Order: sequence, then C-alpha cells, then structure tokens
Amino acid sequence: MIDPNLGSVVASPTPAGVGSNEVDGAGRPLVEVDRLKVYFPITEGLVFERHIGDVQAVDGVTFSLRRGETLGLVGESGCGKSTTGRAIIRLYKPTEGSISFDGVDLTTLSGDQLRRMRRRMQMIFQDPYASLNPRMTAGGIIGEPLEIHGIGSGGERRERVRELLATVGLNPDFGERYPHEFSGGQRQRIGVARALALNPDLIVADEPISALDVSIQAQIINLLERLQGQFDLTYLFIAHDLSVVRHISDRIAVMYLGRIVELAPSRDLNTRPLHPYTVALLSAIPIPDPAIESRRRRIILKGDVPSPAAPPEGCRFHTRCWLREKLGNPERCVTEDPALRLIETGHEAACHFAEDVAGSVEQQQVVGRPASRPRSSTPVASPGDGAAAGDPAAVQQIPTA
Amino acid sequence: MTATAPVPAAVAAPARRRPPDNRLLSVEDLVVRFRTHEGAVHAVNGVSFELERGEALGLVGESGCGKSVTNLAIMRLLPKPAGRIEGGRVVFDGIDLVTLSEADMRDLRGKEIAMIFQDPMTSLNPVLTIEEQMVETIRAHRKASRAEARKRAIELLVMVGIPRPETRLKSYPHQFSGGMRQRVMIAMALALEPKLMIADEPTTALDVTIQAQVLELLRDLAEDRDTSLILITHDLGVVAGMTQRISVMYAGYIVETATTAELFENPSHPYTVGLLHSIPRLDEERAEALLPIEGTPPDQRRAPRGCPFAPRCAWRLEECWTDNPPLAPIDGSGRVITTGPDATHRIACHNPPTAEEAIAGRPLREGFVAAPPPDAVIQELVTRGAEEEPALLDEVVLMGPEGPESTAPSAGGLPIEPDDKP
Amino acid sequence: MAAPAIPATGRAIEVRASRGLWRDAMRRLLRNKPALLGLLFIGIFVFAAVFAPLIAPYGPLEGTLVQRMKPPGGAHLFGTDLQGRDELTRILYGAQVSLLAGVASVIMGLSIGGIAGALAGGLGGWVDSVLMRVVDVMLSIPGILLAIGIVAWLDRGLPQIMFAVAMTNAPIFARILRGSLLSLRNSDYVTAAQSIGAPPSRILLRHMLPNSLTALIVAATLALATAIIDVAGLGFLGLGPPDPRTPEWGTMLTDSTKFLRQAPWLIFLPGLAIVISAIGFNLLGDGLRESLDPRLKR
Amino acid sequence: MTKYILRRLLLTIPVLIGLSIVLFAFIHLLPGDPAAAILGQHATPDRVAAMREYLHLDDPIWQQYLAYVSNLLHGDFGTSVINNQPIIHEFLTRFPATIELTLAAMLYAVGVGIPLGRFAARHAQSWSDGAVTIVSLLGINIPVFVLGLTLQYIFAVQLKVLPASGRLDFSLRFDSPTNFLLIDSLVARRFDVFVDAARHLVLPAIALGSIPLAIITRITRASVLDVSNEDYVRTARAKGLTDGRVDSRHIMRNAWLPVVTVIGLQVGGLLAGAVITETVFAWGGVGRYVVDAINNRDYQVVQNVILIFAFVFLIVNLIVDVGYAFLNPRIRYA
Repeated sequence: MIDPNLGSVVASPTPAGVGSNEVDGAGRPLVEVDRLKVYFPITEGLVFERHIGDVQAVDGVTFSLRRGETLGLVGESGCGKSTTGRAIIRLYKPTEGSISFDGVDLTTLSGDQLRRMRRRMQMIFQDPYASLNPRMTAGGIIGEPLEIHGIGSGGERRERVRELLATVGLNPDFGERYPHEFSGGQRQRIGVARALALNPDLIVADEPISALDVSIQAQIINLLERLQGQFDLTYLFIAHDLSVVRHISDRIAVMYLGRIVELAPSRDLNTRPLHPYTVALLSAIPIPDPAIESRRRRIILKGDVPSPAAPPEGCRFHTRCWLREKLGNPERCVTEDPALRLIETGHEAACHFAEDVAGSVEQQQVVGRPASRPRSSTPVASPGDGAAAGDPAAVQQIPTA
Repeated sequence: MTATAPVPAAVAAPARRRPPDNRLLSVEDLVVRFRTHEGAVHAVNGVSFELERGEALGLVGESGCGKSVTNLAIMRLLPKPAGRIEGGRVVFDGIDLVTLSEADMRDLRGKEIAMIFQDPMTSLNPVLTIEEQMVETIRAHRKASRAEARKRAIELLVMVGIPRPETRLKSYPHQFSGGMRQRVMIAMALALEPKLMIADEPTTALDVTIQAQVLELLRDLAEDRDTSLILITHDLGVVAGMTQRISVMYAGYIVETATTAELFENPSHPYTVGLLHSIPRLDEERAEALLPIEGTPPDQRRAPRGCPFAPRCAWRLEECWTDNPPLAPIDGSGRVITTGPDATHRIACHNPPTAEEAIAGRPLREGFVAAPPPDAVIQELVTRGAEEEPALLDEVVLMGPEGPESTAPSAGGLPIEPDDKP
Repeated sequence: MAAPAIPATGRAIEVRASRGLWRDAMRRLLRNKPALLGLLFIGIFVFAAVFAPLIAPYGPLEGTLVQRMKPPGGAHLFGTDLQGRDELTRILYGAQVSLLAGVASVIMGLSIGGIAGALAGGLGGWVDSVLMRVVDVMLSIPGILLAIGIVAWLDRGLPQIMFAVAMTNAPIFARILRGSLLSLRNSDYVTAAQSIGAPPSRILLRHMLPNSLTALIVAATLALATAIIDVAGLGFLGLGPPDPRTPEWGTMLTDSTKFLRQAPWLIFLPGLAIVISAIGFNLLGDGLRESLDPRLKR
Repeated sequence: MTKYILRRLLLTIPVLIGLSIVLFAFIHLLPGDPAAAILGQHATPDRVAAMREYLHLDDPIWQQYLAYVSNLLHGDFGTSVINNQPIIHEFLTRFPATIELTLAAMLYAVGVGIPLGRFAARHAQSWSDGAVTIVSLLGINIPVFVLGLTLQYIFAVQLKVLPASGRLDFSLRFDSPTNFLLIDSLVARRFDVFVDAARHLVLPAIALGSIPLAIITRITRASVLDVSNEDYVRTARAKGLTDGRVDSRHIMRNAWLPVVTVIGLQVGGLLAGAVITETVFAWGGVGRYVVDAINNRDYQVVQNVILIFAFVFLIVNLIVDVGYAFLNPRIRYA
C-alpha cells in the first residue's frame, strides 16, 4: 500500500500569490478558457523563411469546465477541437488568450511550475498503437508519471502500477509486457491507466475511441464513465462523433473553423440545436433505425469546410449556411462576426439568427422525432406519435420558446 | 455502343442463362483463405447471399470480419499470391465468376460490377490527372475516342456535382478535398452504367457532413439507374437508411441476415444485439448505459471451431464451443426467401436472445450463466494461443461466466486518495 | 516470471510473462535463415581474426622467394604469394586488420555521427541547420574519395585509415539518427511523455533515442560491410598500412595484379575473403532490420 | 515548380561554400608550411616563395580563403607540382574518359537494374526472385577491384574475347580531339576505332556499374512491390484495366519516383568507384590522375579534383531532384 501522503511531496499545486487569496469555493470552474487563440504560422521563402500567414486553428474560444463534469468538444476534422485540448494541457503555447486551471493562469507558467501543474491534468490519445512507447513495458509506461514526479519508492510504484492495471480492467501481471503484446482495446486501457497514475483533476480525452472497433468502443466509454465517478474526474472529451459525445457529456461545445458555435447542456443540444451548423451536423448523423431514418430529412451542407488559413469574413459558417439561404442571404452574416451569446438558460450559440432556428422545421427534423418538451413546457404534440413527427406541417406548429 | 474486347455476352454466351427471377448475384458457400508465413488466415468461411436487381444490401461487421474480403473475392481482386478462393461459387447475371477466364473477368470489372473504396485519398492514382483516370476507365470498355470519353467524363462529373468539370478534369487528385475525391470515385464507378456497385466503407474516411453528401448522392444515383448496391460498413446507422436488406458478418461468417426493417425491429443474434447496445444513439431521450461486447474478435489464423462468437457471448451454451450453428430461419420453418422485401430472417445461433433479452442486451433467464470453455478448448488456447496471441488467451480466460468486470480486482480501494487536490 | 491467472474458469492458467524486447528480437533473428548465414560468415571472419596466430600454418612474414607463387595444394592450401609466403596464413592475418579497422572505424563514425545526429534531431533550430549543412558538404564528396583525401592529408597509417573510413560513415549515421528523431518528435508517445511532464532530457533519452537506436544498429551493421570494402579499397590504391609487409587484403591484391595470368588465386582468395565478410554483415544487417522492430510479429 | 527549382538551387550554395572551406582547410592544415608541404620534394626556396605568394600566405586567413575562391571562380585550379601543368587543363583532357566510363556504367546499371527489379517484383517470392536477390546481394558486396580483376581474368586472360585494359588498342592510331573516343570516332567515321573503344569499355563499365546495378535492382523491386499494394492499383484493376496497362500506367509511373532518387545518389558512388576502376583497367581518366597525385603527394591536384567531383555530384543531384519534381505532380503543383 502506498502512503496516502506520497502525493504531498510535491509542493501545493496552487502557487502562492496566484489565486490563493480567492475562496476555493465549489463555484469556481476548474478550467476557464478565455478568448484562446492558437495560430500556426505558415512560412515561405527561398532561404529565409518569411511569415506569410497563419493557420487559425483555434481563434477565440471561451468556455469553462466545472469540477466533475464532462464537456464534450465536437466538430469535424480541422475545426480546432484537438488543438484546443492540447493547448489546455499546454502542449501548444497559446497565441493569445488565457487558460486558467484552478485559478492559475497556465499561459504564464513554464519549466518546473508547469510541470507541477501537469500532475493535475492528463491526456488520453486517439491512437492506442502510436501513443505507447513500443520499447517500454506497460508497467513502465503507467509508472512513468510517478517516476517523473518522484512519487513513491520503486516498490511502491510497482504496487501502484498493479492497482492501476486492475482499475482499468487488466490483469495486474500484464505490467511486464510490451505494448505490441496487447490488443487495441487493451492498449487504450493502458493509456487510461497512465492518465490516472497521478490522480489528476482533469483528463483531456482526444478522440479516445475513434481508432477502436465498434464493439470495443463501448468498453472504453464505460470504463471512462466508471472512473469519473470513482475518482471525481473532470473530462474534456474531444470527438467527431456527436452521438458518442452526447452519451458521455454533460455539456457540449460544437466547434467550426476554430470557433465554438454552440455550447449547451447535452440533452438540449440534440433536441433544441440553435446554431444552423449544429442542426446540419445532427441531421447528418445516421440513426440505426430504418423507421426513423425514412422520415428524417437531412440538411446537406454544400461544399467543403473553408481553409482555416483564410476563414470567411463575418460569420465563418455563412458560406455553407442553409439558414442564411432560407432567410434570403442577409448581409449581416457576411459583414458581422456573430459572438457566442446566451440564448436560453445555459445554452449559447454564435448566430445572428439563432432565434430563427428555434422551432424551425429543420431543428425539429434533426433526430427524426419531435423534440422533447422545450423548457418553457408549452404543450407539444405527443412524442410517440410517429405520424405527426413525420409530417413537417405538424411539427411546425410547435411554438418557439 | 459496342464493346472493344470480347464481351462476356459473346464469349460466355452458352454459359449465360438468365435466371427466371430477378436475381443478379448469388454467392454460394464462398471460402477465402490467405496463405501467410504464419499459416492460413481463415478470412471467409462459407458465406452465401443473393442480390436482386436494384436491391441494396448492407454488409455489416467489424474490421477483419471478412466483409471486404468477400467483395474482393467477388471481383477476383484478392491480393496475390496470398489470397485465394478455396471454395464456393459466385454467380453474377448467370455467369460463374470463380471459373471465368481472367480476360472475361477483367471485362466485367468496372463495366458490370464497379467498386468504390474506403479511402478516397489513396484510391486515386496521385500521378495521373482525373481526366486520365476517367478516360482510361471508359476506353478500357468502350470504343470511344479520347474526345468522346472526355465528354462523357465531364457529364459524369456534372452528375456527381463537381463544379467547373472542364477545368477540374485537368487536376490531380491531391488538388481535391476528400469528399470531392469520393465523388470522382463514384463518377468513375458509374461511368459504364454497371449493374452492381460495391461500396466498401465509402464514407468512413470522411467527415459526417461530407458523409451525408456522399451517401445521399450514392443512394440517388443507384436508385435512378436501378443499380444494385452492396454497401459495406461497420456503422449500423449508415445501412439503416441506405439498404433494404442487411447481413451481419462476424469472423468470416454471416451470423444474421434479414430485411433492414426486420433486423432493427427484431435483432436476434447475440452479436447483432451486442453491436446495437454498444453504440450510443442520437435519438435516445437520455443517455442509456452502453453494454459493450467484451473481449476481442477471434484470431483467424486458427481454424474455426464452434461458434466464432462463443468466447464473447453472454448467451453461449456448452455446445457453442464445439458446434458452429448454421444460418437458419428464426421461426424454424424450412422455407427460405433469400432476397427482396420478404426475405427470411435467418440467424446462426444455438441460443438466440428473446425479444426482451434483445432489448435488455443481456440474458434475463433465471440462473442462466454463459457456459465456460470446455477443457479441450482451453488446452488448445494454452498451447497455441499463448505462443502466438497472448492477449487473446488472456481475454478468453478473463471472460469468465461473470464477465470481466467481476474478475478484475475491485478498484474501489485504490490507496492514493485524491488528497493532494485542493 | 509466470503468475497464476484469474481463476475465472476455475482453472489456473499460466500467464505468460513477456520475453523482453531483446530476447524477442534475438528469437526472430535466429529464425531468419539469411541472417543465420550472415552470422556464420561473420563467425568465420571473426574466428580467423582472433585465432590467426593459433590456426595459421605459418608465420605471416615467413617465406622464401624459392617458394613463390606456388599454386594451391600440398603444403600450402591456398598457395604462396610473390614472396613465397603462405597465402592462407596471410588471409587469416588479414582478417585482423579488416576487423580492427572495420569495427574501429564504425565505432568512431557512430560516435561522431551519433552525437551530431542526436544534437541536430534533439535540439533542432540553428544547431540542426548548421550540422546538417556540414553533413551535406561531407556527403557531397563521393564516398571513398573523401577517405582518399583524408589519408592523403593525414598520411598513411592504420589509425588514419580508420578515421578516414569513419568520416565517410559519420554523416550517414548523423542523417539516419536525425531523421529518426525528427519523425519521433511528433509521435503520439512523445507527446504523451510531454503531457505527463517529462523533462526534455528524459524524452530524448527514454523515448526518442531507444526508438531511434534500431535504425542506427542496422545502419552500423551494414556500415561494417562497406568499411571492410573501403579499407581494402584504400589498400588496393596503395593507401593501406604503411608497412608493405602487413597482411592486408586490399594491399595483397595490388601486389598480385601484375601476375593475374600466372597466379590468379592471389586475386581470388583474398577477394573471396573480402566478399564473404562483407556479405556476412549485410545479411545480418537486413536480418536485424526485420527482427528489431517490436511491432512486427515474429 | 520554378519556386521549387530555385529553392533547390539556392540550397546548394551553402554546400558549395562549405565544400570550399573544407578543401581550403585541407591544404592549410597540412603539417608545416603549406607552401613547402604542397611542393614537397620539389621545394626550392624560389618555388616556395612563389607558392606562398600564390596562396597569399602572408595575408590574414580569410583573405587567403577569398583568394582561393577567387582563383577557383576564375578557373584557376593551380598547377601540378609534378609537371607544372595547370590542373584544370590536365583535368579537362582526362575527364571525358571518366565521363565515358561512368555513363556507360550508369547505362548498364539502369538498363539492367530496372528490368531486373521489375522482373523480381513480378515474380516475388518465387525462385527467380530469390536468384535476383542473391545476385544483387553479391553485387553490393564485391569490391570494384575484385570484380574488375575477376572479369579481366575470365574474359581477357582465359576467354580472350575482350581487351584487359586501356581505352584503345595501340595498333589503332587515332587522334581524339575531345577525348570522347566513342563520339570522336563516329564523327571521324573511324568505325574500327569505335568498335575497339566500345570493346575496351565493356569490362570496366560492368565492374564499375555492378554496385549501382545491385542497388537499383533492390530499390526497383521494393518500390514496385510497395506500389503494387497501393489502393489505387486495386482501383485500376477494379476498373477492368489490362495487367499491362495497370503495370505501365499505375504501378511504374509511381514506382519510378524512389528509383530516380536512388539513381541520382549512385552518381557519387560511380565517381568514387571510377578512381579504383581506372586503376584496375589502366583507364586514362581523372581517377588515375588522382591516384598518381596522391602517390606523388601532389596535394593541390587532390584538393581540386575532389572539389570538381563533388561539384559534379551536386549538379547531377540537382538535375535528378528537378526531374523528380517533374515526375511528381504533388511537387509540380505544390
């Protein structure tokens, strides 16, 4: 057994002077990201590299993570979701903006201070084959964080590794083995165990299941859910699959071209999406039920996502927006960049016309059945009434909140 | 339009007897093996299915279940020299493809059966322009001048919704986005109006909004032309809206087949039930707990023995370990309809879940426990598995009657309490 | 280190302990027939070098002009050379020079190239730019020409030869190591190490170098083959060890070229010795490439 | 594309500068007084003084370097201490012989290596593939001089079908203005000379070309096998193209790319190998010139011949890289 005080060898994670005066109340979020920008420079030049532009991977993102919650970060490839996650772990240095973790601004930290903070935030990677050093044993990989932070003696660390293996559902004797001797799902469990080793507060899970087979995905999701309850973890869960994100998250932030376009409690998001992009995204996800599929109407977005090196003026989504087209192409979308604004309780969206989305046929159609009762508790057509759901005219009657 | 090479119609005329019904393709007891240094890989172990004209069939399964190999075998495009058809017949439009001469088979490919592959990034030749690749497809099967073929290529690009086709023809694949490349692949597949189109995970590499574009295009084009479609995917959601019938594959076997509506209404094989319970659904009122399938798919280097799903199955009986059940109608009747909207719902299972169990995702019968592996199976795993696939053995063994969670030591008493947290 | 397994099925099953990466690699290597042949060739070569004084029938300098150019057979299995010395003896002793020069030059090259490559790939930035330009310069001088230049410059002698051959290999090692490090720098497991707070030195030493090492080991083995050929080549050009009596394979060939017609064995037998040693290291290198990758099964 | 070429061109400038510094150091780090060292046994006080003047030895080191570079840029590569001939002149008269040899060796290596590699790939895992693998293994590991002497023994000494050494039979009197024997003889319509020169070229070209041949065979085989497993080759087959068409348009067009790079890299090996080959076959090219210079401690010759060889190597690689870019649309239209 490990001395429970082992962890306190390391200095208090809250550096003196920063946020220590503040009351450490439950009200303060664990992570606060404020106007975060991460740009990657594009250089060109024959001999001397010239800076000719930036890939605006993340361009002004603001959100917070409450203790113990799971925030899902969802979007298509290149939307900046992984970059955001990595910037929080400080694998990338933010170009602008601030990230505060438990009251400490991470963007100003470096060296030892940063390393100490890293004990409290860990990451799980997408590819279980690439994220484990092939020349280290599973035990070495899981024990490495303890070693780096000087926690425990060799024997204690070995004992802890065995416990961690058991915690993630692997045989404790497997510590001696090398990654190539495990299956994909087992490897991902090792990755989870490594992230747990230091008892972190926050885990950033970057597409943790998308490289796994369908039948293995659920194993890992369940594991993550169990561990959250067990160890009081806060998750930032990054994925492209909205149905998975919705399953595991309390709240969801939808990203498009480096911006958060919608942020809502996860139940609200797919019943009452308020950003036209979210509506399209939801409608694009196939549902494993032919009856529902047959009466859904897909919103097919035109064209591809523009390059993050040259995002469109105004609203970034305006080049592909179905709502804008429906509204007769208002100029405002091209000229004015919509800010993320609170539209309903806890539900933010970055669209000038978010109110027009609410109650629209498109919004009602996304999951092929009428929305569950809106918050205003206005009477709605019976949810079980398939005929009503299939008829756009019927759902159109639903009043806007 | 005349064909350049001897068409099967001319060469194989005596062999071609148009079946009386509407059947286009019938695969009978197909067996495919791969010969590797480590012995044979049992990729496809006796797969049979049929397809009508204009019908869309979904082949669903996880990676390595044999769904792609089955279709490469139909096209006779198995990687050489390792992959070999070791048994069975593939009859397409009255012709047995397995015994067809290579020249006749080549003439069929692209013209009567076309394929779309998973990764549009790697499926187009990077050093040839789109024009070169499209024109060569057309000219391989039709006597057409370069200019005629080019005109046809432009029509096709318009059809799949590629803007400015004249200029885009001159482009190289790397100058297109993923979605656009997949459209080019579709255009190329449709160039010769094939009777059958095989789409192998056509949208797996694409983003979800692009996936929606491509799937809609594929469905519309196939419907317009009355082209039969085999859609291979691991995503049950994709097949739900795209196909009329579905066959679920596992470890080189079809374990369940039914019309799409019936399969989702009444999933009856433990594997299908497991798959449906291991994916979260967008339309759920609230997030329900997922019930994963424990363990990993079997090592196909071992000769199949018993039901391939037995080691991961919560419903397994003793006999499942040794006796692989055949695909049979769920209602026990002898009558089998293989195609069309009245196709018989068939499964390969000794102990299928009841409707309630299928909804619950686990056995509900009083006192039922999955049968542990008999000694002979364990012995085989120990002698072979330990040497070649250690992880697999551990998982099978860990998968005791109570499932793995109970075998893993309880994690509740982890000693380091998060006491260093503020 | 077998431990009892979970008695889930009521039966105890031995959980196989990992064999360890090196033993695993060794096992794969020993299953590789060409590599085994290579090991056999190397074995002969090393055995000859180490035990030459014990197994050689004569002394390396022993012989009289009366006995010169005797064809193989009889008292002289490989015949005698221009000075009447036993050719077999000289070939056995020649292995000493080749082995010594080959191994020493590869170790020298590995040290120089390895350090340069580690600095370039590990530090990046201007260090990388400068070192890589130097490597470009050295690689722009075609192989043995660089060695010729160095020997010409430093004068003849065994250490000079070793250094010269080392300098032809060093830039290659540097490039291989740097390339490998650079590709690993963006690998997920290095990112993972950063995310758990591993300091840069640890990332380089624990994560990047061990994974780059296999490429370097393979390159070094293959370089042994070229080193043996290059040393002999220098000897053939008259840039071998300064003492002309030293039994060195390349030098032995030069002396005999004028007597190709009369004594062809004086060309073929030392030539064969060079070829066999070189092939040995080549086969072993190829075998190592396949067996050292833990991701490849068996 | 132009940008790429320009960039590639500019990248060779630092290499050239570095090269000149290294070779400048080569002379100036010689033990003792560089002037005396260069002159060696031919040193007389007068000549040493003249050499000191020529090398600007009394100036600061950077001026000495600038003088060296300036001389090079003016085509002054110094004079040989042995025969007092300008090095560049000696070099230019011998270089055609070396070019003839290396080109022939390259033609042999490419002309045989690529078909052999394709053949082995097409019959992968068969006995003929195994045979090709063994032959190329042998090719890589036989030193040029061993192979050269072996060829001489078999074809000149035993079979007497080809000449053992030299470029031309003594009995044939022919004055070659450019020293490109094959071209000059054709221009002069001396077909007897052409045939004889070609016969003299066969053995040295085979000896010199064998290592590149083995390497090109290996790379071609590996590359063709790699490309054959690409998805787009499967696509091409699924479209119903004939095997020949799949092979020529889809496999070879891509398999070429790595082969082209390797061919470029072999030029260095050929130039170095030429030094030894010319010694074995008494071939009057630059290689022998260098070897003679080393034996005579004619340092300036060694220095500047190495410089020119490196320069040639860089230029060839530049051309190869541009060719590669041209073959690869991903670079061409980057």
